[in-house]
Amino acid sequence: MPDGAERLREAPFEAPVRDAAALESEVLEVSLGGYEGPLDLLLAMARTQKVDLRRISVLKLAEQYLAFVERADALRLELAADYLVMAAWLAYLKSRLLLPPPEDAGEASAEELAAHLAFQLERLEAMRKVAAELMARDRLGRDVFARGAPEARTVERRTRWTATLPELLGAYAAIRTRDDYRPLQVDRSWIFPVEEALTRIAGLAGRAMGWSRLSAFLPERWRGTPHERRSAVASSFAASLELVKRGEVEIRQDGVFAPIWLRGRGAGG
Amino acid sequence: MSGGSGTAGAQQALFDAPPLPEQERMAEAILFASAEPMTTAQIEARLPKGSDARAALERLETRYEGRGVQLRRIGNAWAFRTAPDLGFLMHSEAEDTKKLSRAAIETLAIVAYHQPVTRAEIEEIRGVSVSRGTLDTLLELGWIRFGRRRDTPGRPVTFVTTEAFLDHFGLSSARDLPGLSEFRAAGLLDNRHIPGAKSEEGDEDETEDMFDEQEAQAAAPDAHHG
Amino acid sequence: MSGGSGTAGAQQALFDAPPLPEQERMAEAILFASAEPMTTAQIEARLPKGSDARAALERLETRYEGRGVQLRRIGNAWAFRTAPDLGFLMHSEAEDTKKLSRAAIETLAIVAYHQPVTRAEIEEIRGVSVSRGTLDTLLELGWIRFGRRRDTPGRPVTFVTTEAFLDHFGLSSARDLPGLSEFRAAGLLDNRHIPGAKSEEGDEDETEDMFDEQEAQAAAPDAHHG
Repeated sequence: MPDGAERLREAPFEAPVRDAAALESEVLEVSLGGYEGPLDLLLAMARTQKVDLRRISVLKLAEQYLAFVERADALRLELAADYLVMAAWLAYLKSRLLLPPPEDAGEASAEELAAHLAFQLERLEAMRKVAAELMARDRLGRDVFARGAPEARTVERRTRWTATLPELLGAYAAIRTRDDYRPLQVDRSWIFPVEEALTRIAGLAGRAMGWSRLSAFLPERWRGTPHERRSAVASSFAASLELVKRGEVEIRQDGVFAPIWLRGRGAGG
Repeated sequence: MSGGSGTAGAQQALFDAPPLPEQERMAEAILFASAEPMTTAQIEARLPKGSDARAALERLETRYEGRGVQLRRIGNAWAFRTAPDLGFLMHSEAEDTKKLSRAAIETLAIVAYHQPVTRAEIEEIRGVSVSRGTLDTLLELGWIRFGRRRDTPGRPVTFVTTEAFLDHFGLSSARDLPGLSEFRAAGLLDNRHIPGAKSEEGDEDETEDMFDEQEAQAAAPDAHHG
Repeated sequence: MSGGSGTAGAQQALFDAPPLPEQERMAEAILFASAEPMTTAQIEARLPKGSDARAALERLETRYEGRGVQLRRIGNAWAFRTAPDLGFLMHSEAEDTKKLSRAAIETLAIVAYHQPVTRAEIEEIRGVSVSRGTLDTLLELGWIRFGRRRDTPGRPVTFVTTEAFLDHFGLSSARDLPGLSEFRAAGLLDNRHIPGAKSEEGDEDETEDMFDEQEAQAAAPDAHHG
């Protein structure tokens, strides 16, 4: 009857096990959608071993998991990164379990690592179980009830102001992130618009007689701070290219990083 | 709910009806949880078949005689009511609960996170002016109080939160207030991708640090950026 | 209030406090009128001076034992609730309970059994990151709240269960959670780390202090995980 418990119980792994091969394909047929992460998948696989989680064969489990990942790969199932991380770790663990222990005593032994994985699975399963039990308890508003008609008291009217912590936090978070969502231009008022540069250079170049440096076309106001200047140069250069395209000006540069020169075509001759 | 088969109707009904003390318990629970007074018929309809609601209710009425709560007949219906002689105990609970206004919650949150904070700073952070009434409400509630004056020109008064504030929000200290990434983690914040977020353009000085800004603000409360 | 001279203070108090059975009636009336649990202190504040709320409540608890309505302890608070075995009579009262996701249910259980617990620990136990909305839902239901910060590097915030949680699930204290001592004995509640790994907090992303974090936030609003 409890929705939560039911959902937990209908975890897709109650299927009886026949032999390893059948089991493998059976598990592999289940789509990843049903799992909540690699540990959940491992727990599901561990259940198919039908032994106490403390006596589980971690080596077998690792093989089962790696086979799953291989199969998913063959089927071009997209596996989330955590599944792949777990696969890499299990592959490492498997090799450690199969190979003789290294000389270096500093590292944790393969057995310790395997025991930790078994511990994690056992702990997750314990939490699953109590979660289901919790949901199946007699719950307020479903099995147990409060006074249906709390008695209205009308004598002395005082106002009690309430606010909850989530409201408080939410309000603060909203204030503190408001600026993050501001439209970009608010922050970029120092950008010299290309349109403005276009008008400016078209006007000036039309009047200028010979070659002038591009920098000479920068507006006075935009020569102050480095980033203002940078913006003005970039916009003016973009504008000059546009004017070249239109056939109104010519530009030249005598070498890499050399000054850029510009003259109006009408004036040049 | 009862899993009996339908064959032996009358017998079944007799068999189903629990003993009278149990019926009394049932009527007690039903009436307690009901938002409205209930008639004998309504209660009987909720009891197992074959129950005698009238008898159960009369037993219940006797049981509650002289208690702090009594079973009362209201017209042809029944309801639990506080004993009339104890009405005086109910007086102090006559309160309306009202939600704090958005302005008040925001102001409170800013005080909590930035304390000690001046009114000018609160306005700077909220981006709107803070009305006298908002601060008054919070002061009256006992959730904020005046702190030390700031050692800056004008010596503005600051606001800080109180014990009562920690109490109401179930916090053990103002340091226990969660940070922004914890809001996000808890889903209290929209995790929209933030447009224009500047990340590693290290040499740019375009990123205004809120706190520098506030310090500047505190030092010269009149300074404003056009 | 007291008309007597100051000398007979103690006597005055004794005189004011009604006999215990009367205090019991009063506590009964006060609690019956409230749908929400009330703490012993709240009840005592409503009783005449010199009353012993605790003693009155304990008498009341005994009186309602086995009744259709029972006095229940919920943390430090008390409330009348219908007897759980009569739930089947109450279908018409039952509210539609919001269906919780499996992630939310498991997270709730983890908070209950491991409290105070950090988000990183919840993720460690479930083996997946806690999705947005999971903690949010539980916070909104009022079943969990922010607890003290952990005194480890980064001072991560912790989560604990609330009184509303106890009330909802019919527990008088978090210590009464079924299986708790067995789990503890089996070491399942230990905070074990993977052997040979650096200590957990070191590779946490929750390492920023609340205030530092805000600075980081202001400086690089992008620096959170998507």
